[in-house]
Amino acid sequence: MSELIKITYREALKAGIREALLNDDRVFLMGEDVGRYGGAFAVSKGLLKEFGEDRIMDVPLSEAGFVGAGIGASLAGVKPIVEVMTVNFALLPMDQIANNAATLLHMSGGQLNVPVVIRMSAGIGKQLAAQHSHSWEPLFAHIPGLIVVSVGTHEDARGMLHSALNSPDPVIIFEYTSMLNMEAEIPTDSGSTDISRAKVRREGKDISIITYGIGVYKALEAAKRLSEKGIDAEVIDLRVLRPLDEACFLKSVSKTHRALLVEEAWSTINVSSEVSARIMEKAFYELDAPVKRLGGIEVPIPYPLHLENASVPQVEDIENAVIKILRP
Amino acid sequence: MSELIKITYREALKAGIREALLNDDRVFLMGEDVGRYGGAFAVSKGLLKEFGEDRIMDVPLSEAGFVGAGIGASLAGVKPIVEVMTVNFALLPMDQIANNAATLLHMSGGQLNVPVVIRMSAGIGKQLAAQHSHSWEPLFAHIPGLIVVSVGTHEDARGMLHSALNSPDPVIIFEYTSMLNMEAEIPTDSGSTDISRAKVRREGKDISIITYGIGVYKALEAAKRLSEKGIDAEVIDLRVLRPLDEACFLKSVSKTHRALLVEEAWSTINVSSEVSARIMEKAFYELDAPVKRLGGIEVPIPYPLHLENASVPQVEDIENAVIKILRP
Amino acid sequence: METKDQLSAGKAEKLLYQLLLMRKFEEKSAELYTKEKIRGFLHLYIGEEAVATGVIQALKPEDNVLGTYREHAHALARDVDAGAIMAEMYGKQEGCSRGRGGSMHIFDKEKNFFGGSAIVGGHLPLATGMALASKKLKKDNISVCFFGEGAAAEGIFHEALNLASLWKVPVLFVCENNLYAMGTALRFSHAMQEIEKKGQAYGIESKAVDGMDLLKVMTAADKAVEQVRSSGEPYLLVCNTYRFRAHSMFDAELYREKSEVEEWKKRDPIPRFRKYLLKQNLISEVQLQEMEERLKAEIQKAVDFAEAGTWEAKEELTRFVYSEKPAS
Amino acid sequence: METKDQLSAGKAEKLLYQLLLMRKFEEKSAELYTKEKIRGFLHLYIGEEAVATGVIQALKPEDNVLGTYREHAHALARDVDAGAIMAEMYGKQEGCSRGRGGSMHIFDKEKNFFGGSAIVGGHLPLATGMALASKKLKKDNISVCFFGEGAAAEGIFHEALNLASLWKVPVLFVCENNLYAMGTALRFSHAMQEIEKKGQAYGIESKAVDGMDLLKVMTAADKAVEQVRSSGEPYLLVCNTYRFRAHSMFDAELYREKSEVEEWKKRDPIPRFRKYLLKQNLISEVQLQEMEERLKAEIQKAVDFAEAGTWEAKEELTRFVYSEKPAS
Ligand SMILES: Cc1ncc(C[n+]2csc(CCOP(=O)(O)OP(=O)(O)O)c2C)c(N)n1
Ligand SMILES: Cc1ncc(C[n+]2csc(CCOP(=O)(O)OP(=O)(O)O)c2C)c(N)n1
Ligand SMILES: [Mg+2]
Ligand SMILES: [Mg+2]
Repeated sequence: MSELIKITYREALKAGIREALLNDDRVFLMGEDVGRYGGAFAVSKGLLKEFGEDRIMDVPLSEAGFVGAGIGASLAGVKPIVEVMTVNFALLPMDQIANNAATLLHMSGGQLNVPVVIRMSAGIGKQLAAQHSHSWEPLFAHIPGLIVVSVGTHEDARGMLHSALNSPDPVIIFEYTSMLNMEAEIPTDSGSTDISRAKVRREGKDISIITYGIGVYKALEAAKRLSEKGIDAEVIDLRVLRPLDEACFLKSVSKTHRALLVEEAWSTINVSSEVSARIMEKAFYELDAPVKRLGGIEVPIPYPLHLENASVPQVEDIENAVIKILRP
Repeated sequence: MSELIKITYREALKAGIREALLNDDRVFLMGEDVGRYGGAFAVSKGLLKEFGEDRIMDVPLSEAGFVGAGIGASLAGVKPIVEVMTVNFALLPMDQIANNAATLLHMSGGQLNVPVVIRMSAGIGKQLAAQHSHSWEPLFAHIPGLIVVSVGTHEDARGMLHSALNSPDPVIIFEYTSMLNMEAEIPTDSGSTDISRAKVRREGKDISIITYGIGVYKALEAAKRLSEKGIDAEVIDLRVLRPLDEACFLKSVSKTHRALLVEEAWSTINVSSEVSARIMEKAFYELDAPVKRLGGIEVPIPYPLHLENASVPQVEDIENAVIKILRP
Repeated sequence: METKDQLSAGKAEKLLYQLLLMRKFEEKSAELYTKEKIRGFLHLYIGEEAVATGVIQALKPEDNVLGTYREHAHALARDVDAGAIMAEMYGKQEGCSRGRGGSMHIFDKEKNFFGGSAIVGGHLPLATGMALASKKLKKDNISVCFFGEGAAAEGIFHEALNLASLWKVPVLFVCENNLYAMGTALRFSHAMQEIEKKGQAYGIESKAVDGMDLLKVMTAADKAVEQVRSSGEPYLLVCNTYRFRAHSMFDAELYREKSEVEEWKKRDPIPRFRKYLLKQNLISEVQLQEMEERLKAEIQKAVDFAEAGTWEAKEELTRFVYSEKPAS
Repeated sequence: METKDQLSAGKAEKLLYQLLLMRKFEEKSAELYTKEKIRGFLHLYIGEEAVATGVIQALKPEDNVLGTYREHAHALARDVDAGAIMAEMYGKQEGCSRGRGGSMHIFDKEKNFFGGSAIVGGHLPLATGMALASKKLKKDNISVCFFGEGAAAEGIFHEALNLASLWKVPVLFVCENNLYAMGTALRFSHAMQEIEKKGQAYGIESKAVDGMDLLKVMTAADKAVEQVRSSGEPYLLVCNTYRFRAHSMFDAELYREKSEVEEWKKRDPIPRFRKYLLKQNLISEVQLQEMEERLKAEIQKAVDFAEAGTWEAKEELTRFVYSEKPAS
């Protein structure tokens, strides 16, 4: 019988890592400051003490090197969870991810699996300015051979890693710094995440709000407010950004006939662009109104709070955009 | 009075570089094997002899380093043309491009210009397999602060660099290996390219084929064949992939009411996704049929010719797709 | 005029003032951080002041200075206005980077102060490139790049130093070896821990100096700068130092013993230098007291300036993504 | 059983056969390239055969071998079937990588031969990671990574070696210093040109050896391999060698004098080794003749195998992007 527990997003992530380490001796966590420092965001705090240096490996500043080493290790029979402290540093190992992790299986004609898991913290929300506030999910989701997932809820924070480690192919996990302290109630037995499926987080009939990551709770909050105005929004958490679960959102749009796409990544060439294009191609005749997008403003994120907030869609923006679509 | 000359794409590129070097003493070309080797694809062959080592600088294998150095040099008053031999190696300097070149102007509150020009050869077509056949324009075009252009014609091969060097902001130029030996006639006085505008390469009334890079000649060829079948296609060369000249393609779609988007980059989250989404948002009610996309198949490019060819849209595919849209 | 080993009273006073200004400015910043006037990441330089002071005093105004995200002291040493720095940390548009950058992105073009960089090591090739520009333009200014010992593990360190040495350009690399990269001790960052020996791998002359002793840093820096300027070739100066405070304001300092910190505090460069000046009669107690007053006033003025500063209008959000061309 | 300095006749013959097979296999490949049977990039190892042969003979079958895009010889030394390699270069599905990889991507998991990598230096951290896996799994196999002196300028070299040394993992880095990286001579790649001294920067034991002399390479490799295996720590072996042919089939060799090549050809490792064997009576003229026949036959067999190979169906294009899970 399932009970509810109150848990922060950070605790949920840590629980996921701990379980993975307990489940399988071949699993280890490596990354900058995951051990002695306790994790840049305290996600792995305490794990070094519990599991020791062989399982919780601090690595020097050398993202390309240690991500590459994680890929190599995974080729050779162990199961690394590689933490890139934040997505802001993830362009440094991007060649390793795109040209090795995503490609070895194919180039070898199916011989070599790369079951590496790469976690990184992403998104804005802490006034960290231009070089530390990136939402680069679209860059990774462009690359075939990768499985790219985004952790938009507490359930997934706990359940994502387990599934990722079971994948024979490389998985990139995006977690969100600004959600770490958020609390939520989740069932004790919420189990592992299905990393092949998007998820309807709220059913509704008037419009589909399609989002991921930080967008999920924002969209749910907007949906709540909208319901007070008599608008019944469906909220879809894409969750898997590659390969996209298009069946899920096409079905939703075929029911609601309207869609608003929400994400924090810069607007041009992002996940929403793709979702919109697929709706265009595959559900055009279902639409009662053009699909609209609310994406990140195209600017290196500025430091001051008011400008930072203005750089990404907020709950009110979602609310207003929905109203504008439904009551033009 | 304008005459026509016959020129290969390679010669046109070289002419552009030569003129830039002649025009301005502060301009220099740096890259792997641009000098003594003569350029990996012989584009810069002979320039070392003509301009000397200070203007044509061979650099060691260290893409992040020399692209970063080019950015630094451009901050300090010279005008580097940095050649990254091919886009396949461009993830190595991507942090430099995204976090420095694209960001310094903003982070410094408008104080620092980064007038660097970065050229790279891109695309498939030489059976170079998975690690050497990338079409990564979408990755760069996602990043605000960059101007991202694509050289789809011989005119632009000669005229692009001049405009890029006049830009106060960083310009990334994509050239195409598989076009190097192609000949075409261009006016002797074709002049410099407008890097803020897309270009209608063929006027037509039935459908807009929107593309860039290698797609341009393919689309023109398809349009020619289609005209024999009574279909009058307009061909748009996006040319500037960031910031997109949406006025151009929206106008075209408002005229033709149908669009096919063609590109070689992997289909998910590419330039076409964005174009489709913008048409959805801004010209939905103009459409007589859903916008369709023909993109790269989502696979690391395989080596054998028949599979390589099957990985990207070919002239016949464009032709068939247009017919399918117009005569469903 | 003073010789290298003999300080004039005027210079002595100026240096001590500078050290104290750095210290007190940062103490004030920490206080303002807890009051949430300053947000984002705040990295204090407390304990390391002799390094920035000793090196920058050796420079001419036209030399270029590049720092990390721990760069308040460098900016102050470079005579960037304390009020403009404080306003920057407040996020006000009167800040030196218009408030867009915050603590990690201090820029002042007039002072040839080029940041403020938050991707560890990412600024190293910029320095090489700026020095390349000096060489090409036949200027006799040099570029100085400060970075941590942690950064030396990044591949970009290897590339930037090799390029600088190959090209023979006037750049001084200053490694601030404070023994930790966040929570990662030197021995976990580098297999070979004498950073100064790494210069040999690039044929770069290198030297280590006690970074807790201003006079020693000055002597070493004077020599290094003079050599870089006269030879036009790079130099690596390693300053062994220690940070007394946490890595940033989010750091429980689990990775080191309090006693270790206390041990190092005994070597605090500021009391040491003050004592020396008193002993040498280069300063009097009266002057010291007067200095306290001036310091207090300057810091108060800076805070007042920041407090009185204004928020940039939201409507300006997308400025400085691209250059604003003069309306010609 | 032979000692280190005394070859058995059996082993001597096997080694000579291997050298000759490499040479003739590649000469045949060049011929087939001009006939357009082989396409894409083809990088020949001719002149450098003593390196791959000398190092790989020192290994056990369970050791991991990683090569570059110039890896035919390494694959042959590793007993990858010549027919499977040739079929791979034809792009036939009977190729060792199913034809998907071509010349630059030879893989044979059963032989622990891990490519075939075309991003210069990109495989270095994979080797470190594979060695890490060996350590974690308490296996006593080692990993061996071949790379060029050009690759040593890449940042990833710095990171991969530092990590290997910090982690104390059993990896042998073999630098094939053939004096050129494409057209860039060693002195233009490295400010400090004794690659073996670079190991010191990582605390890695390093040695240089005459790579044109098989016996010397064998002695050095035996020692290096033995040391890596017994200590579990990395080692850097620099083999000074020369490529007799162009960098690839697209190379006019403008960057070096013909006379230099001729000088080096005098040190051709194959005649040298043959002469030695004859002198030591380790082989007879009769055996040599018989060997010629066997070689001819093996190469003919390989070509026949490739010719008889089949093209993978176009319908299979998107296989091996993700793993094919057993239909459970
Ligand atoms: C590429 C990159 N990786 C990781 C980080 C996170 N980070 C910020 S500072 C830091 C430690 C840097 O140490 P060091 O270079 O020694 O400089 P210090 O902070 O000690 O002055 C780390 C890991 C970063 N900002 N950039
Ligand atoms: C990252 C990267 N940059 C550039 C290239 C193009 N390239 C292929 S081989 C090569 C030279 C490599 O030289 P070296 O490492 O000495 O190996 P060699 O070819 O001499 O065996 C270059 C520049 C590449 N494949 N990868
Ligand atoms: Mg440090
Ligand atoms: Mg070489």
